[in-house]
Amino acid sequence: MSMKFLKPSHRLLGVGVLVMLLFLPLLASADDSSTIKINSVAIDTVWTLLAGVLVFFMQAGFAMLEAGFTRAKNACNVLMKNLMDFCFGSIAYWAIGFGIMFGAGTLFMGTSGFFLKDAGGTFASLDWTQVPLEAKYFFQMVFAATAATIVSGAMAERTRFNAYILYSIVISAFIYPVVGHWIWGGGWLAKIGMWDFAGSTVVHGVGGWLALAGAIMLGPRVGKYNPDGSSNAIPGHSIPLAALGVFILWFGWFGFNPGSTMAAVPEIAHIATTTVLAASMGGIAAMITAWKMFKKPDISMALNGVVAGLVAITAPTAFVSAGSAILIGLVGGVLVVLSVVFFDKILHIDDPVGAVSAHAICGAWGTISLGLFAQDIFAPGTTGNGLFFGGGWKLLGAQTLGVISVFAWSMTAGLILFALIKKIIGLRVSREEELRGLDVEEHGVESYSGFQIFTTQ
Amino acid sequence: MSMKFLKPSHRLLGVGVLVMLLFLPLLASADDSSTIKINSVAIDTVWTLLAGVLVFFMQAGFAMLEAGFTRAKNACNVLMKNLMDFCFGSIAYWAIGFGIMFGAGTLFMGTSGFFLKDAGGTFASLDWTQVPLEAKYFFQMVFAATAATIVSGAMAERTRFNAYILYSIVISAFIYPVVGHWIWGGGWLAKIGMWDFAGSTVVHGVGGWLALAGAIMLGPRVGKYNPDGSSNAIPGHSIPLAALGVFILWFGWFGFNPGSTMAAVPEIAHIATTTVLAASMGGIAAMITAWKMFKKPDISMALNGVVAGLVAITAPTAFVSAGSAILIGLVGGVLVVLSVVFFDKILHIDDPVGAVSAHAICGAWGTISLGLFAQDIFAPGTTGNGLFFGGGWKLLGAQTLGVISVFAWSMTAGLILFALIKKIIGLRVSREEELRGLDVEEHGVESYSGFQIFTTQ
Amino acid sequence: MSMKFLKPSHRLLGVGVLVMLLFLPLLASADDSSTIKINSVAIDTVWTLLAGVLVFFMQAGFAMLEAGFTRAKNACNVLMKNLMDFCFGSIAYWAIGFGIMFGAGTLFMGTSGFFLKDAGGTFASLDWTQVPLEAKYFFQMVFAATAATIVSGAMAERTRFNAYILYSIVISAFIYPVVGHWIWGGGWLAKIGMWDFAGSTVVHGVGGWLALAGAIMLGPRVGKYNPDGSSNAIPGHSIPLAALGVFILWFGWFGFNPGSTMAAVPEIAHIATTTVLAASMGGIAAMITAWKMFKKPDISMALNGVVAGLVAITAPTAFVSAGSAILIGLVGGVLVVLSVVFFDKILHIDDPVGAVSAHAICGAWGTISLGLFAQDIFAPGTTGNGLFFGGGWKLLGAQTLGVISVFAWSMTAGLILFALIKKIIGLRVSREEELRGLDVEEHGVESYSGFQIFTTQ
Amino acid sequence: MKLIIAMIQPHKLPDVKKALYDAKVFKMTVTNALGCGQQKGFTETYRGVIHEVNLLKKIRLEIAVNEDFVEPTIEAIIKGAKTGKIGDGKIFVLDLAECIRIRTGERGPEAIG
Amino acid sequence: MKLIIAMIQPHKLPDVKKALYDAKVFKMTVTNALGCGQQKGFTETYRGVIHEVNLLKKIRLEIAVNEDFVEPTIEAIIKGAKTGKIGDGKIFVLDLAECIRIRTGERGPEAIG
Amino acid sequence: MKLIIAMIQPHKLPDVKKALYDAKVFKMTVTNALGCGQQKGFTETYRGVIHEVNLLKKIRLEIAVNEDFVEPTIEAIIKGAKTGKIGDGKIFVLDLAECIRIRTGERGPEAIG
Ligand SMILES: Nc1ncnc2c1ncn2[C@@H]1O[C@H](COP(=O)(O)OP(=O)(O)O)[C@@H](O)[C@H]1O
Ligand SMILES: Nc1ncnc2c1ncn2[C@@H]1O[C@H](COP(=O)(O)OP(=O)(O)O)[C@@H](O)[C@H]1O
Ligand SMILES: Nc1ncnc2c1ncn2[C@@H]1O[C@H](COP(=O)(O)OP(=O)(O)O)[C@@H](O)[C@H]1O
Repeated sequence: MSMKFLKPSHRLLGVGVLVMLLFLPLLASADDSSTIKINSVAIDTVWTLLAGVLVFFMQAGFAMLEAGFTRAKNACNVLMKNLMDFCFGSIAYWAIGFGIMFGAGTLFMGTSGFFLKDAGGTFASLDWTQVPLEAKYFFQMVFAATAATIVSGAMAERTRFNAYILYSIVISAFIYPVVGHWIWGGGWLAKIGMWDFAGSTVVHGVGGWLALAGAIMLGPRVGKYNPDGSSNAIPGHSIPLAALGVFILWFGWFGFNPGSTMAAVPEIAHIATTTVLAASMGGIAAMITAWKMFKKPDISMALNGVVAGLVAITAPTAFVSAGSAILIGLVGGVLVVLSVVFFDKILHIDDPVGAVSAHAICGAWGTISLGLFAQDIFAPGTTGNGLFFGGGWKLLGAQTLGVISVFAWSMTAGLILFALIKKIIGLRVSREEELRGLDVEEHGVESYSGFQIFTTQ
Repeated sequence: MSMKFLKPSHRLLGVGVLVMLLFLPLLASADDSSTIKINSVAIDTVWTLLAGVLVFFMQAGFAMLEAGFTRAKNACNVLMKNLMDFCFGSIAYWAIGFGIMFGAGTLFMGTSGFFLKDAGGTFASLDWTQVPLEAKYFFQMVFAATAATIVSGAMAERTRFNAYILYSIVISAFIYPVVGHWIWGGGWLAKIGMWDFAGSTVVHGVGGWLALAGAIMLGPRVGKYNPDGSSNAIPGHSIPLAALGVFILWFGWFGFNPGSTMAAVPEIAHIATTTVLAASMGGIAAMITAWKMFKKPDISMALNGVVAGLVAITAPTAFVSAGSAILIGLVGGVLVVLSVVFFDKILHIDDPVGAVSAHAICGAWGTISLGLFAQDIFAPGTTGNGLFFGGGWKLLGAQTLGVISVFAWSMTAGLILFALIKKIIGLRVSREEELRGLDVEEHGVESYSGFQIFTTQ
Repeated sequence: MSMKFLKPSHRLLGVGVLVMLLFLPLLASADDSSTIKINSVAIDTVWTLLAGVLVFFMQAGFAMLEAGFTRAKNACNVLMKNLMDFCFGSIAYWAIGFGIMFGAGTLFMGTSGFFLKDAGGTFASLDWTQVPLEAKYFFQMVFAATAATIVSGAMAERTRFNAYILYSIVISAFIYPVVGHWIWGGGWLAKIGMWDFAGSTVVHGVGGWLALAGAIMLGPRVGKYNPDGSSNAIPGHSIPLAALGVFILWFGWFGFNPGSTMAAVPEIAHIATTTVLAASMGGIAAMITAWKMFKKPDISMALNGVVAGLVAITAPTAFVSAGSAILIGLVGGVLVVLSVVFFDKILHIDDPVGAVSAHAICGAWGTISLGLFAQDIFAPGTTGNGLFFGGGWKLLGAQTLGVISVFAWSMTAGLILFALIKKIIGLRVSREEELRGLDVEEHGVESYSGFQIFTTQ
Repeated sequence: MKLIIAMIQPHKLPDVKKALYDAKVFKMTVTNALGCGQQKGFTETYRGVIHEVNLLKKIRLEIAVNEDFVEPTIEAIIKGAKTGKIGDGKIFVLDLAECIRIRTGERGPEAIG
Repeated sequence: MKLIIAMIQPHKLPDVKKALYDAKVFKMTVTNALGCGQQKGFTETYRGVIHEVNLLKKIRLEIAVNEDFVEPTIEAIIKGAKTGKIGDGKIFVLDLAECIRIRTGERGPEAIG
Repeated sequence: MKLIIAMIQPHKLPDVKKALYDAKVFKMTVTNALGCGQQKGFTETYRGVIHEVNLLKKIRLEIAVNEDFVEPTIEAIIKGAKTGKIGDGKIFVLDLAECIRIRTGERGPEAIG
């Protein structure tokens, strides 16, 4: 508005020259070349930012999904956590995380570029895209926020609010960026040839394993397990909210995967296609698995299945065929159901929304599937072929090593972090507070004022 | 991330050349021309994909709208149907539908290009846009899913889940693509000069008429009609969800209509403008009509009116003036109210969300309005002028023929399909299941666990 | 679809030429230059439209936020108002408002360009962007609708529906565009050097002050204040809806601020960055302030804080550093909490959703902060430096004058308008209607049919 | 005067209301309740856990009637609610000491209807 | 001891509560109910169908009192709830055989207040 | 026969149910209620306004029992619900004139269990 910015092209050329140029192309070619370059940067920037905005909206998706899958008496609390981890995370990642992830440093972590200070070459690890530095920050920041927010679901309904805030800051500022550096910031895993296109491991693996560490340290919700070891269902209070959340996540994922090119290359069409096919197949496979196992097509499992398919295809999305994507999604969908049952009934780890299964387990699967299904033709000169396409075991080995290292790092860092918090400020609310609900106890509000809700579970 | 894709321009030129080129424009012109072309394709691809992503999000809109307009005891069921028709539809359309719609074949249907296999020229009907094939698939697939999902609203609260899954696959894989071929895939209706810019008939007509066929085959919900023929209101359980759904649909429609250019042409601004004006006027007209008829400004009718305006403008959006768009929306808004009342009170066809009125009736109106209001100046060399602008009856005739043929095809195919399903696996749940609600009976869950809800209707 | 539009580049060059051009660059340069220009316009148009679509979606955000923060018995009413002010507003702004805002005219208001009629040079005030006129209309129209819809929150739960419709039309058609003309349409405030990048004052100030005028004219809701002057809490009925609303608003704001370039310039990355940082800090600051003041981290205040941060950064977003943005958001977040308490407890003005505090107060702060924090380097040749960066008092003076003038205009116009409406058709529903709820009384529906809700407050 | 309290299946309310109307009982108060009885409850499976719902949704009717309406009311409820299956419900009858119509202040049997 | 049950209009609850407080009746239990009475019910129009809502939202009060509080309580309810229009509601009085305060185990009249 | 009505804290329901089961009382009806008693209510702060919630959420139990079950039922409720703090709740006992099982038409003491 009010003539704020002239296009760089106008600035360079001046309007007069611009008019001339329409008639005197040969003379104006130098300017043309500049404008071509400017156009190219502009497209990439628009793409990267809009994709980042879509990824930002996934925060709303996680918030709705997690709120819907928990009880009404804790809905505000989980919403507040989702909101606040983003608020703190975006600032922490700007101040510290981005530097650790992409700043020049060691093979283990970046040690420069805090507060986006670019001393020239500081962010060489991101030189492959021509968008402005702040576009890179914006896109990477919403990724970091995704990793952080995954944790809240697994720890829902019993974690103290101030403890949550604290650990979400540490995740965005340190734990996540370190892994990011290993794989995307030119660190040691990148060097040994591990690939993770949009973050099955970097984002979902880190978030998922930290969620597991948190759920273990917290223990199950009151009333979740019976003395005889059997498990009770604690149904979420609003499946429509949860379904909306998954639709929003899926929507945002079209920024997450295709946007990870950070450039408007034609390959984004292929990425969008593998993304949608894997997600769809994930939903179908999870529904059918649940139908077979529990006799009814469980909607919460179908929703998890879509997320599972999306998480799984995130690493290989650009490197595999549409057919492979469908297979990858299928395995993800089956896996998520089995994994939910396994963690709940066998390990007795209480994960209210299935975050560990959807993100950690399917993230691991997706990362490894890249080693199986990658085909050189989709991005020549990157991954090469995977095991199933004649590429041998090398890629698969690198992928597996990546999964294991990130598991080890995240679990270790997570367990230490949560143990420290437990010691210092306490991790879990009291039994009484838990029974009354965190909304009233921690925030002094009700989520649904005036509604008649049984809060007896 | 991690240097995954270089921009094609970089690939072609190499960074060294790029720098040179800033100083030596004349020598570098060959590369310049390539880059210009690359930029142009990049813009179109970004636009087409992002528009497709917006259209994808309409799935969430339909899910919320339909869930909100039905009872709490069936909310999960309708959400699950919306989710699953997309999951199955996206894969079915990839495997079969896209080939039938755009693959080379006869005037009636495409017979090649399954699984997106392009044997060279297979998809000549889409050569007018330069985006990659998979971008075309992605954009067209979300359209197919829209057509399929419309049906679920009219058949809500009484249809068996497995029956629904089955017919939704057939719609995405076959019934819809055939019509698509006729009008967009170079089929017989295109040949005789029928125009439907973004699918008033192709998408909404097909979806709406199939919804009608389904509602007829199912019969009304228990308690909908009294022995004396009078009709009972069965209010939806959450108007806020329904309103959110309509806002999401409207949001997505800005991908639906302007995106149908599949190219970043300046006309998208005009299309967005006619789209918004028709929708607004549709909402106003429906509200005022309802206000006059029922004494109160009914929100559910106003919401339907917005959808009606959007559906109506979908065919003519690129070919008519802003003023005409307002008129088209106005008629749509009035029509949808009258049509809802007509189907409910006169024909006794029970359509819980008004899908037939909004999509089939207003889709027909929109398609025909193109024959009245089209003006050559907006897209020279396409439709020519409509009846009101001196173009005579020819265009109107083609449009009307299109509407009638699609009605005939959809109704016939729909009735046969539903009859078959009824015979083989059964179309409708039992009276008992319907009274208890499909959530508990078909999925074994409650939508709002813990909430006190009267489920007596 | 169906070969509707060829890209302008194809039109100009013809396909044959295009092919040639790949081989004969030197000869084709004249065409190249055209295509470069076409590409540049295409990018800008795609960006402007998509940003506008994001801003459109903010309507859903406001609707959910306001519905969530009010009682269940008034939810439909507030949704209907949000829907209808957009419907009427988009048409009124097309017919009248855009001309008043950007049409050629006086320093006070535009007097030409109604119905988007461009008699050549009519919209010279928008010549700085090269996108088509209707793209300009579309983007500006969604802004006008935002200003209008802000008012509904402050007047919720007691305003007559027809009165609301009436005033929302006047706002979109006249009151808002006049201010827009002053600041963005080349009017007197622009001339004296006042800057407001994306509308802290133009949009949020106008909306917020009108909301204040409305809340004053209406008086508080029944039961809000006790005889002894103490104030009662009237909790909103659905915090999850409200939280969703804020996430949607935030999402849309990435169109609001960066999109205000109306051109795909690299600066959009900086704008997105300052936007996100200020919003995050606003949320944090409001939460901590509320925590200190009321002993609990109130979610409704945290949500308001995010909005406050966004409103505050809207004016200076392009002109300040990331660090300044954080400070601006911080002050906004503190301010909104103090302001809510001040209006409620001291002034006894009943604003159910905190619209006046978030939009008017933080809008004023944001506009003034530009005079403090602006730095010439971010947009050379525009604002110059603010007070804190050595620019002296001049800019701050212009900003302050702008804030005061817009306050004076909006309050005066608002009070007159509401007084007239009160006289002619009545502004407020009866006590009885208010107690029963506006949904049943004004619209004859329930928002949550079947749910058990206590409607005793 | 008696106060009749009946717990019935939610989806039987329309039938019970009809039977009561036929018996000329027009006034009643309805509340939502959860009931534990012989009925086992359906099983929900939520995320793979079988969820034995043993507090089942019930409708609770409260009907104040004069003595001569007691039996017809009981019969009407049985007529509308009975399927012969577990879960059909219970009827409780209490003595009603007094009844007052707020609008008129009338007391006793006249106030009931 | 008596158990007083009253069905009133929801929007009259604040007034009834106030009247009860003035009568020194501080304890009560409130439930949501739907009522069928002489009141016709408002008509909703939903999607063009007139929707006669004949189960109207009501508030149900339950107040246990000692004998000397019975009349003051009834009068207070009437005072707060009465408008003179159909729909004002009903009051039912039942004999209360026993009352126990869970916290202390006290029984009888002392346990009520 | 007696009808026992108890108002308890919502989060005590699981314990009360367990105690009743141990006392072989398997049938009951549960409703949501809001209660006013000695308990002050927690304070919510909503948007900076302290919000004294004086209608607190309660669970209302209704249990019809034969005479010999009255004391065991009361004791079980006390056992499950008592914490010794204000807000623990109340138990009311009413005479039950008749009880009918809808499914079988049985009446009186046999119909209760
Ligand atoms: N003794 C009782 N006290 C309170 N409520 C009861 C009692 N017996 C039954 N009910 C209520 O009646 C409902 C129906 O019970 P049901 O299982 O049909 O009983 P039955 O098996 O005796 O027919 C129960 O869900 C419960 O709400
Ligand atoms: N006989 C009754 N049994 C149970 N509830 C009743 C009875 N009569 C009235 N009610 C309750 O009281 C409410 C108010 O009834 P209302 O129509 O005002 O009665 P009246 O016309 O006798 O004043 C009803 O909605 C219903 O909930
Ligand atoms: N006299 C009464 N009449 C009706 N309900 C009562 C009465 N006394 C208590 N209650 C119910 O019991 C609940 C618990 O009351 P509480 O404050 O624990 O009582 P006390 O202080 O006597 O132990 C109250 O919230 C209310 O629902």
